[in-house]
Amino acid sequence: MDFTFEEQQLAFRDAIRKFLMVEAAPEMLREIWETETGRSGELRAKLADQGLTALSVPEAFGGINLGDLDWVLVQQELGYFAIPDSLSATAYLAVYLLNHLPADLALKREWLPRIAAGKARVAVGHPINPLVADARNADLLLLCHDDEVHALRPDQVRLRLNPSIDQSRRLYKVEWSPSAETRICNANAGRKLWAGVIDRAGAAISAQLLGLAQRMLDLGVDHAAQRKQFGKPVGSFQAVKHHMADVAVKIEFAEPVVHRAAYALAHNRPQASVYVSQARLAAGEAALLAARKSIQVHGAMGYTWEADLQMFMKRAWALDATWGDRKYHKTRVADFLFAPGAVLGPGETFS
Amino acid sequence: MDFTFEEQQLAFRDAIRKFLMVEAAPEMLREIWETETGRSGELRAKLADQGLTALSVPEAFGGINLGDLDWVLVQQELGYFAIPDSLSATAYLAVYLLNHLPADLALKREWLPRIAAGKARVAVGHPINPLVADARNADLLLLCHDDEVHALRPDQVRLRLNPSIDQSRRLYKVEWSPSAETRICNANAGRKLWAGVIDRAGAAISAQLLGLAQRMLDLGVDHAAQRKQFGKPVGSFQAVKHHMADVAVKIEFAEPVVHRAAYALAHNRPQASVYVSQARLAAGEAALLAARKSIQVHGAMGYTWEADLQMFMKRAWALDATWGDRKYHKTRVADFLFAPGAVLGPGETFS
Amino acid sequence: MRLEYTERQKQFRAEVREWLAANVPTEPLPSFDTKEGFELHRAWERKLSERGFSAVTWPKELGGRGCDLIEWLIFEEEYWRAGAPLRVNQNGVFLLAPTLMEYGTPEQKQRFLPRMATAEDIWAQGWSEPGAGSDMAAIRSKAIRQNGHYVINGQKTWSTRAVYADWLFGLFRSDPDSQRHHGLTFLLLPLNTPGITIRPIKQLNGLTGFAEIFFDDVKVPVENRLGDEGAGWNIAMATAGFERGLMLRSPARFQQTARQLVDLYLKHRDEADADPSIRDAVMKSWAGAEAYALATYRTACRLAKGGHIGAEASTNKIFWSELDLLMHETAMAILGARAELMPHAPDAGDVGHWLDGFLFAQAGPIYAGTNEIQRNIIAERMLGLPRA
Amino acid sequence: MRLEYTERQKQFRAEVREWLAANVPTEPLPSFDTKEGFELHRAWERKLSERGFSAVTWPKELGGRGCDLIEWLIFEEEYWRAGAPLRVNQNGVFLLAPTLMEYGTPEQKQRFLPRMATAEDIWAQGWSEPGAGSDMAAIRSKAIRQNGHYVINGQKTWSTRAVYADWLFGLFRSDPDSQRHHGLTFLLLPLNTPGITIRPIKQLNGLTGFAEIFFDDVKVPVENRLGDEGAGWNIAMATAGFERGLMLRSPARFQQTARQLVDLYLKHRDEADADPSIRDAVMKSWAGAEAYALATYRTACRLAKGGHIGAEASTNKIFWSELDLLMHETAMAILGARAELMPHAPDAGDVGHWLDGFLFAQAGPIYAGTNEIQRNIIAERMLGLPRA
Repeated sequence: MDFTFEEQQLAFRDAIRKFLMVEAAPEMLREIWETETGRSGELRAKLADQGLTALSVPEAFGGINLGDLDWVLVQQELGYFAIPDSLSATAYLAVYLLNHLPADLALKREWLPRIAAGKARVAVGHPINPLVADARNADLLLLCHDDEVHALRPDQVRLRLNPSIDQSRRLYKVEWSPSAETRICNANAGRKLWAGVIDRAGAAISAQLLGLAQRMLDLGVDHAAQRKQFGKPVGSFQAVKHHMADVAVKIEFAEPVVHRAAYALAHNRPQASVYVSQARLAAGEAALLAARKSIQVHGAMGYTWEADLQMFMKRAWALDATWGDRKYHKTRVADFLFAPGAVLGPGETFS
Repeated sequence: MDFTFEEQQLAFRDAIRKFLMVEAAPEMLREIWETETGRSGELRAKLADQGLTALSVPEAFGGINLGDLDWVLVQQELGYFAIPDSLSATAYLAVYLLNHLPADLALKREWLPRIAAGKARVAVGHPINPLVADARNADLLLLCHDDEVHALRPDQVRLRLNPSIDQSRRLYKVEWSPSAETRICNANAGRKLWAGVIDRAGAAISAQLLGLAQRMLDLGVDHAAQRKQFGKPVGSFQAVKHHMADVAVKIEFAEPVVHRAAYALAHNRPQASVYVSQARLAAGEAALLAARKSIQVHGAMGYTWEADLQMFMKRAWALDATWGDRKYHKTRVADFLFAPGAVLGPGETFS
Repeated sequence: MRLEYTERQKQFRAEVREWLAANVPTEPLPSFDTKEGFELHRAWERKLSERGFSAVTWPKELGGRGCDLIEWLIFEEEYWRAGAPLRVNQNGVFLLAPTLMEYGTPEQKQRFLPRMATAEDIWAQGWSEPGAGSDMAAIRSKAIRQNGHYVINGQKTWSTRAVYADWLFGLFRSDPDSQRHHGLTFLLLPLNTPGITIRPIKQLNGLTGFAEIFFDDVKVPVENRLGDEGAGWNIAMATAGFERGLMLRSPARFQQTARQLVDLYLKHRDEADADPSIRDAVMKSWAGAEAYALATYRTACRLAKGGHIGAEASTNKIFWSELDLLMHETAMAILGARAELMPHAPDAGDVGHWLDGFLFAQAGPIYAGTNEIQRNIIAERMLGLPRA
Repeated sequence: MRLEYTERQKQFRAEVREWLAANVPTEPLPSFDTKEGFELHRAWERKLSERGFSAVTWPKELGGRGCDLIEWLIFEEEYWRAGAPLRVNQNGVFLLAPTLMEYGTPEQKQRFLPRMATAEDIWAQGWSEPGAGSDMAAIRSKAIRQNGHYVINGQKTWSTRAVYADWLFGLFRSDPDSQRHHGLTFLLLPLNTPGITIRPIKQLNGLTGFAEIFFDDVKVPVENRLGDEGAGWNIAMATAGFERGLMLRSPARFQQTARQLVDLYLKHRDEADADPSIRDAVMKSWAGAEAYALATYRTACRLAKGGHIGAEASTNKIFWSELDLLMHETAMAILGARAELMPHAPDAGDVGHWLDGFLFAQAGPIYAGTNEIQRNIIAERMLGLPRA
């Protein structure tokens, strides 16, 4: 029984954090978000240099073949620095799909090396989301149709942009026609694949929500420590302290839940999906509370565009409802919890 | 449109308050509760002198023939001073039943004057409560059987005491056999009568819960103002202030809801039952919050038998689930709120 | 107690309902935080004023309808029920006007109020400063009297609607040596006075709902002073009282939202019940809006009988701001993945207004005195707990 | 990361499960806040000690089993799962013992720990005083050294289990001129020492779970001092750290309650769903208990790798106490009118234990440092916000 990460996992996480601290400062993200695509090839290249795009790609295709547990720590950082969806969709979800395709080596050979090298963006679309993120500047779209997996080129889809309150998100309504030519996996195998994608998206988003919650907490604490009212820092008022403490508690008890979910995915535990939904709910609660408490502590500043807080609040609000909203994840938890003979209670935490 | 009480209603309320302040001090109640019946004939006689037992009794039977709206202010005081169930069951619920009996003048003539004079206790039993309060020292029991109303003498029932966490409550399992001889009202008329009883019990309990909430708030504020920690009154700490303020807000917005419910009963408004259930939920929320916050502000003292707080907390916990628990009252609200074509929104507050 | 409307009140309701049915724009106006929307809202206020509806509680001779508070509540109920436009001049009509009526000279009332009723003048408020938010007494902007004028230097911020408004009312320090609440003076000035620079502040939704205002030797004639020199604090507190009190948020607004939330829930019921907290929150929302309406009617009736607004100002502020959050968070939960779509997103359908309301609700517990300040006020003034 | 038990751990679990199955009393023992129940619980502790189960984390030679924290968690899981009796000596085993092991002399360990393991000595704690609750540094009870003894005068309160316990550990002011944290000394003394008067304090449920202790020239030999004279505060803080930290509330306790709550909900499902907040609260309860278990395993593993308990002590305290309230409030809501019945009420059926738990849960956010104090600690020590 060891519920800690390996030294090199933590070291990699720390390296990514240092890197993003410099390369993904809020003012830079704001610039990128003003652009039409909302994406920066330059940043993507740098992320590739860090190895992020190659994380799940098998060595045979130029990757470093790491798994869900390595990703979860990275995802927390992606959340903390509000890195847009495209990286995770391409390097984690799309690669998972491609890796697990029954056959179709050609497709793997064509795309996995380019993804690993940071030279390709892949959009992943499933009906659980009404829209597809980053469909516009994707080089490849992997879409779901009746549980089948279809691979489409940009010229095979029609896109309609739908602006989100989270400026970092680029959502598109995708119109396309499934055909034998676009299908790369049938419904039978596809069903399992898409379930795996939804769970991994769930783990990724839980971890990002955790990171976002931590960022909003840090911003709230910084503001409270500096901003003075009635002659002293607002952070010295007990009500403000307790707002921030409540957020810290929520994060403290959401993180291990997220980590268990990632472990369960990495080891194909039977209850992995339930753990993922539990993680989504715990991390979502932490992020929503962090948003509410941090804006409250910011006062009127928190309601402005200038204060960085808004970037992270809006992203938390948006992500909490993607790849399954709270209704979806509560249903999955309830189906497990209230099933006859559910295995619960002391001693069953890791069964 | 006038949402205020008449001067004499307020004056009567104030008189009752002054009276109970002296006659129902916590130490006196504690003494009474130690007795086997948990009731004091002496106190009942004094309450009768104040006219409380005659409130709803028609003048013809020696009463002062007042209604639900007069009762609601009194009930708040009964709650504030934790006056046991028997008074309200006898003088409000039983009198309502007797007043509205289709005929059976004999029964009215026999009991209403004695009730008005404070010389009789009546227990009222309905399946909505698994047990009957104060069945032991009742001179008459009015019980429900398949919506019929039955009147029983003490020697016609077998009783089993069930101790409640609220020492002021005397609950009994009542075993009895309905017969043509005990029936005083058939099911058809009875159905309407019992509905009226449940609604009036609801109004009475909402008002009592409000009074209890106010009492617990006052006790919390007193304690916080006196008790010193870290060299100053705990009441000067912002966290403690905000606990108490939250309770004050809940009470402030529960009270008018309770008053509307009483008005709707007094004027047979079509939505009276829904308003009563809304009042039960609002007042219950206020009382439960007051209990939690007040014990928190009391610290370890609040967890003791000596501190008066416990008397009011326990009563609030118990009353909140009698004559319909939250499940029951939420159902009644939902049935109204989610019915097709429900009349809601601006302008419909008094329709 | 009599919870029924009089015939006169019923007739008034009928008149308002009929007029609104005939006049409310069929298409929602663009936000008044845009130049175009602002002027369209100004035109709407003028339209309202033709019937005295832009300021129903004012005396007729000043452009109102002479309504009492119950009639005001009736008007608000019909107004929100009809889905009429937001009130671009509410800072003037609901915040400044009551103060003007109490402290203004006859000349000032004649000069300012009729033009306010017709929205020829739209007013912004100048309370907060960078160092004076919750702590309003920390105001530093100076207004030094020099032969018949006050010369203003300093900065105001969070001035709602100031980007497009015509006039400003605010507090300035007329005695440079004074501390805290003393030496403050209440001034009224046109926002086009030379020396004024307005910097719009972009808010969460990207629009410029408020602004910073910089004063550089801005000259304001003495006759634009409201009340006595140095008496500004008490006058402003009266306004702040009104702001937090009865008129800032009429219950009808929340009853309308609650009703729409019930409809939204029923429309997505099967799906929504997968998260049982939603159904419970919808019930709490309706009950909360009703409770707020009832409490407001009660306060209105007490005032009619000569009572005063006390801590209700603070309890109201906390209650409606938390209710508004609950209702919009619940709507977001029902909408799920669609909740993030901007109102103009092609696939947003008709639910975009929930996002607008959700964002606006975030400001509720913060502005007009944070809820933390309100809780302190309740604890200290209403419950008598000792100050720290 | 490896979230699987080793063979050794699995064998230990099997051993514990088997032993408990064979030895846990079939009938629940009477409350240890009664004289009879207290002695029956003492006997149970002795029974446990035969297998080293009364203090599994202690070294074997002191009467324990030499378990690491993971094995302790496994033991607790099996213990709660089996519905075994509450631990009458937990103040000694979980609060005092770790401190004794860290600060005690070899003689003191030999003298006190084995008798603690076998429950020959059951320990009460003497921290709080009438004027020193949350503010423990305000201790005024004096222990003045006089030739080989400390002479204690003063009063302690909220001393859990003191009514029937054998020994007391506590903090006393050995330097009469000292202030606050200075000049305090940690002493161990038999509760039957002449000069001690114990006044039981009746708690919510009517039982005397704690007591006031009055000291009148009570003589305690110097060898009963733990650590140096005047060093009491730091030693006590270490204990307080443990108390609020890992061992005061093992996750298994809450996982067991959550599991029982799920069963209770399923048993009354149709009725319970009339209040949709119940289903949501049941789900939150399970998720909360799981989260608490996971966080505890994580902390245990970090400690095993040489980490230290930091602010977890405070975050744990807040989390489990609020979770315990949620679970029991939810059970009360499900039970409705039956919830008020005392466990011995003839028609209470088998649900009386929920009321007991509900009452006990009320103390959670208060004792061992109120949750307000814990939030201050988190904000100041973990988040670095400025002190008031």
